[in-house]
Amino acid sequence: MFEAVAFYLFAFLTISMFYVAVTTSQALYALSSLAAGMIFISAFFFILGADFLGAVQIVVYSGAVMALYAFGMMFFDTTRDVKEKQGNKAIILGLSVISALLIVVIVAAPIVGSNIEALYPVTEGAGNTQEVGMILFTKYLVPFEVAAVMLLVAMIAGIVLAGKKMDLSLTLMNEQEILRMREEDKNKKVLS
Amino acid sequence: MELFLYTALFSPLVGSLFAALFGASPKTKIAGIVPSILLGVSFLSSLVLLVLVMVTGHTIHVEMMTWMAVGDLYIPFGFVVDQVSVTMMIVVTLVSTVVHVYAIGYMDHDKGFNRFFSWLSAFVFSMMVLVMSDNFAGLFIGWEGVGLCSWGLIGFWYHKESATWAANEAFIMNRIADLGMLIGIFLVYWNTGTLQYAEAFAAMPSLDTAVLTWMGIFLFIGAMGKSAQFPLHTWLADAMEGPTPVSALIHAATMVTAGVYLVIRANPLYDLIPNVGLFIASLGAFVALFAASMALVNRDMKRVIAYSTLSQLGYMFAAAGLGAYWVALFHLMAHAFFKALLFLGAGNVMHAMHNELDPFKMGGLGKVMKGTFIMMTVASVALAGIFPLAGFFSKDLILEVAFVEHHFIIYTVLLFTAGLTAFYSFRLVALIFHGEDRYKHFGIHPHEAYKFMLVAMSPLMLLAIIAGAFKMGYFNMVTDLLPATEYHVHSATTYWIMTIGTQLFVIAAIVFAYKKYTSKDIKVPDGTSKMENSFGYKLLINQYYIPYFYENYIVKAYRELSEIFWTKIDQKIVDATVDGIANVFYQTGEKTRVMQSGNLSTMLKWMVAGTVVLLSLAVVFGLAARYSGEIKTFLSALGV
Amino acid sequence: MLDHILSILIFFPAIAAMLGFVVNKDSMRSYGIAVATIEFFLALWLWFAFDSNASGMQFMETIALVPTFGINYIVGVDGISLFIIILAAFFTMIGIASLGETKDIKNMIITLLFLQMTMVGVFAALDAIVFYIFWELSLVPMLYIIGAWGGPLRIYASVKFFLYTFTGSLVMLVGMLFMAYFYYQATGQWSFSILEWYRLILPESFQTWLFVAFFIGFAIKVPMFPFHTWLPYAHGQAPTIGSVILAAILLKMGTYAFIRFSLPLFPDASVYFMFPIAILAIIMIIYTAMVAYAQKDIKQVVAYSSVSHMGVIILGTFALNVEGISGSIFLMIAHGVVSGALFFLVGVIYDRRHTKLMSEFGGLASVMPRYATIFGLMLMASVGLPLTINFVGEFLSLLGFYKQSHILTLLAGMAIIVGAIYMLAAYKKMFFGVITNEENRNLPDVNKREMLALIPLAIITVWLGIYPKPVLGTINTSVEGVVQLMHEKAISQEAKERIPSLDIIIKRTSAKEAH
Amino acid sequence: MMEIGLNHYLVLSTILFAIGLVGVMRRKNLLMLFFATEILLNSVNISFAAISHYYGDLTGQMFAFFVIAIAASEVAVGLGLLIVWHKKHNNIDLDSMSTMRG
Repeated sequence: MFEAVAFYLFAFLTISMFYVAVTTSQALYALSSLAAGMIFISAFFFILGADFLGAVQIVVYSGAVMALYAFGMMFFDTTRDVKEKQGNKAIILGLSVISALLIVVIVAAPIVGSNIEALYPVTEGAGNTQEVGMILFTKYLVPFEVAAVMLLVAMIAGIVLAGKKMDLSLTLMNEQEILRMREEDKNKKVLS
Repeated sequence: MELFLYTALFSPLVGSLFAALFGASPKTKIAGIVPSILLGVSFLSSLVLLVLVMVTGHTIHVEMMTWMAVGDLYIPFGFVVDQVSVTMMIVVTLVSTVVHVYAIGYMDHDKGFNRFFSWLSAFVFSMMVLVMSDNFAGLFIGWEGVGLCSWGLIGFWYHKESATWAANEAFIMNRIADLGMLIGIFLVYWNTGTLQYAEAFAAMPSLDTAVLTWMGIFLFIGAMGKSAQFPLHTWLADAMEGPTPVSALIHAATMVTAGVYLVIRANPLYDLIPNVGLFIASLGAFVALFAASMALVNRDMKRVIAYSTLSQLGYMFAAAGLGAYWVALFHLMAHAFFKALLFLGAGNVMHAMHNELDPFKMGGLGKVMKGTFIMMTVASVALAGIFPLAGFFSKDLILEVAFVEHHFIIYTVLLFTAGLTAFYSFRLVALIFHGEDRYKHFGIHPHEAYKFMLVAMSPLMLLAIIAGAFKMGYFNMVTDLLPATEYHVHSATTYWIMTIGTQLFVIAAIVFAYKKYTSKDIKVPDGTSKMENSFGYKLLINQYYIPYFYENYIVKAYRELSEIFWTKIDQKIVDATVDGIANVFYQTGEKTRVMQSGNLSTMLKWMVAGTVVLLSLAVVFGLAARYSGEIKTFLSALGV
Repeated sequence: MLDHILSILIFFPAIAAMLGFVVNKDSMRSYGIAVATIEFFLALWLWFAFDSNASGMQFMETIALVPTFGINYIVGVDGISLFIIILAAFFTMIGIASLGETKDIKNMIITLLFLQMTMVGVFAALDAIVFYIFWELSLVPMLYIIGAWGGPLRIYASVKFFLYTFTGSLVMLVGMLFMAYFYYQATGQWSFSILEWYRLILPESFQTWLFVAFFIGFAIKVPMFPFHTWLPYAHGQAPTIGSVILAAILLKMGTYAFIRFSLPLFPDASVYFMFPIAILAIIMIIYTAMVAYAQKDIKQVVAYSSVSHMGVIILGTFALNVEGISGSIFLMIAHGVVSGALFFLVGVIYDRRHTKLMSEFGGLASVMPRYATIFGLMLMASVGLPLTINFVGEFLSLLGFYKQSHILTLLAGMAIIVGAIYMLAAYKKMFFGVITNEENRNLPDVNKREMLALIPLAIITVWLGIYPKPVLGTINTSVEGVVQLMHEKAISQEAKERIPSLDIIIKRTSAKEAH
Repeated sequence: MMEIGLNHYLVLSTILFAIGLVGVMRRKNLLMLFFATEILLNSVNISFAAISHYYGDLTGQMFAFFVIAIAASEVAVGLGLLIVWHKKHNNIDLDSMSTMRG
């Protein structure tokens, strides 16, 4: 009973948050609603007994990713609207709904369900975190390490990409300076 | 003896190659003399072989080398000298020697002198291969070889449109017949397993009559082309575009008789299928009359003689078709002599008249060209079949054959044709040599030909006169090989009535021709006289409208159909389909490149669309896999 | 060295071509001639060392490439492929030797040498994948030759040539892969070796489908009606040398492949499809001959005549008996020589007048007598006059097919009529009559360099017409092997009857010899 | 209705996924595009966790972890690129990115 109530509640909240995120024209609203949606999603993880995953979700998404976005947004002129010229909305909606339906058909089809067997059954008497740790550091050790390296690479890449001309601030420069800088960039033919 | 065989066979080839060496250089007498001498050698060798065959009765058979040997098929270059082929060899080499010598004079002023002798000797070689070969394939080599040389020689004056046209016509028409011949050869091979005459003929009696009939028909189709039988006859008259010696040698004496030779050679086959034989005889009789009728009115000297040749070939086929092979061969021989003589005489006249061919524009030439006059008269008498010249013995015999075999219609037709023959021959003689000197109106000063040309012709004249004397000796010789049927009319009275009656009929025709065409008021026809406007005359002068029909309904149709095939079908349908398929892809690409607008948002939309497609496919296949049993039942219920 | 002669024959020109990049431009021609001549003599040596009494493959070499999937480099030669290889070497040699003033002669010679590698490779390959690789590679140099040295429409022509044949061969590739898969199913091992495929007896339904797959690839290459339209464009636009090689060798790949793959692998399907293919062949013969007659351009006449003659080759191949198949192989060589020579001859006049329209000519016989003579000889060979090389092949092909069908042979025999019609008409238009065009009055006759190409071809034309035995005998031995194999493999009763057993032939021949 | 099963979670996940797709297709602002991508990833994570739970198998959770890791790196690199782009062109409009036009 509690589970059902919680599920429907959080489902409603998540959907509405995400709906706001994709429809609003204000980047800040979108960011905030997205962050909220992320946290609501972690609620599902807790309901499903994946406590560690839920924690990670909150930490990584709401903490790291959203913070990153927030910092990123500082570089942009978020107050300025991006002109969002829309094409045919029916197509967009239609495609989304059809694909959603198809996915439901495929995933919820009984043939899929009956074929799945537990490869790493839940160990009795151990907490979720413990189980995750056991599997992550045995069977998935190599992917885990690779993921770590990937994160490192991504971090360095992010720094390198974003860090160029960190000493300059577009918001503090006037138009001429910006234009001149762009010209120089073009002449140098630097990638990106 | 093989030495003589090879000498007879290959010396014309050597002569041809020798003359060909001078092909590109200006005229040299030597290019004419050497081939002539070599042909003389060939003739002498043939003569030796003839004597040998006649005296000993032996035949010579050599196998020079293998030509084709594949699977079951084995074709050698084999040559045989037997009674039939040696007769042909004598005829061929003799006439061609004479013609060669004659041509040295005739072609004197021609730029292509050397080329001419090369072609002419090559022709003789091909003809020798044709008659000497011991198998059908070898025959076919010669058959096509003479066709080629005939093409080269008809179109010898290649700058003349009419000559090259006639050459191509002759070649193509012969090719049509050759296809029949080829099919005949295939039939022989697949049914008897060999192409050697001896073995193939030995195997034939055990074959089914239907097969034999087809064989006979197809081989005869081949013969029809080469011997210009109806309906493939038009090329022969047009072939007169070639130099006159060529007409004498190829289109009178030798090549056109190849068809007759084939039927004679294949006598064991035709003996087994008398129905086809009767057809051949009937066609022969028809062609004899048909060609003679066209000769009656024609105003081209050479064409008249050509039609006469055609008519005589009809006689030969009539005889051969009725099973009188030796008679046919005898007439072939006799005809070769006097017809060649006639042509060469016509050549002299042409030379004298500066290539004028209309006999109405001549007249009275007998006074200026005594030698030619005598020779042509002799030849015409022989052609008409007056006793005791060669034509009498051979042609009368054919009439007798038809009579004895109780084919009275054929007999009547041939008899009537004999009268026509006499008429048109002497119409020609009368118009050319007698009457007023009409040529003077055209400012021509005729002169007699070179002496040596007349001397060269003389053997032919001699033979045209005396060939009949060889009849018994010839009969004894060839009947070793050919069926020795003697044709005697049962009662002596009937025989005499027939012979004398025929003679009188023929003489009457001659007299009539003389009467009509030596009179003083003969004018060059100008298309106004009543006769010229009559339907019969028009029909005959236009050759029964057959060339017209061919030109308009076959040649033209072929040309137009080709054009349609190319422009309409090949370009508009076949190629357009290919290009159309290519265009579909091209257009698809052209249309879909809009997708690649470079706009990320559009691309994302397409990506989702693609996902949808893939997902639907997954659903469809998943469902199909799950419900495959039910689908199969459903489909089978529908009857798929 | 003799053990590896085939590999040498294949790769020597390619290596020489690569070295050719560093050769000086001025000495390139002599370099090319030298390489091609060496190659030709190697090919002659191959013939000399070839045992003409053995029907199987000789000089076989095997190098494993992908053993897991049974892909090996296997080459070998038998009587069927031997002469085409020699012909390829020969034509490359005289082709390079007679090259006129061409731009980028260095690239041209290098391309030709690469082309030679692919040509020899196709005819020597005994592994389907290797065969396929060479088959496709041969398109590239040809594409380049047409595209770089061709006429005004060269891009269209070369792309059409490439895409058309490429599409066909992809279908063929699918067939090959399935064949290998079937082999795997049957034996548990992968193999692309043609000789091993020969041992396999396929069910009739498989044969039918595979036959069709292979047929599409081969038919486009041949080219059979209605897949022939790329050829006139390719010929029309290609430079002389390109046309010569295309007509003489590349087209033969299709017909050769029929004999190498279709017949022995699918004997029942071959019998099943015999009549439909024969009808296509007859359409090819008569229809394209008529189209040739309608052409205004002499090169197009020769191009369409090629298609027409290929029809006879196809017909002979599908006679399915020793006479027909031997005849068709011989006709491949004959057609190579004759049509190659005809394209050379067209090139001669094109070099002088830069036009190929027949209406521009007329009366050439008196200006260029030697040219007219050689053209006349080749024309007569093309219409299949006895004692020329074409006749032997045509005669045997038709003779062979006559066993299968009388009526169809009669129709196919129209080849000798329609062939004569367009050829004589073309000859008449070009050589006979009076000179109407003043430009033609002072044309130089064939020069020495052109003679270098034409005289050998003329000699071969006559020599093999009179004495085909050295070639025909060798072909015959190998073909007997193929026919026997087909007879043994045939499943259906009809196929057994249509394809004669060799035993009967041997019996009859020995009886004849005894006689 | 009251008993929450796997299908409930899957449907939820699909709805979120659809919302994400709408965002992906609809937004022209690159930043918003990134947000939509995050939604897509999260919706999948829900499925993983749910499947993991209902089948008693931890593999689903493992995948969810890796998805989160990938999302994190994607954000890092993506934002970096975005900043560079913005510096260069002074906008983050999707329609302005058309250098790939064919």
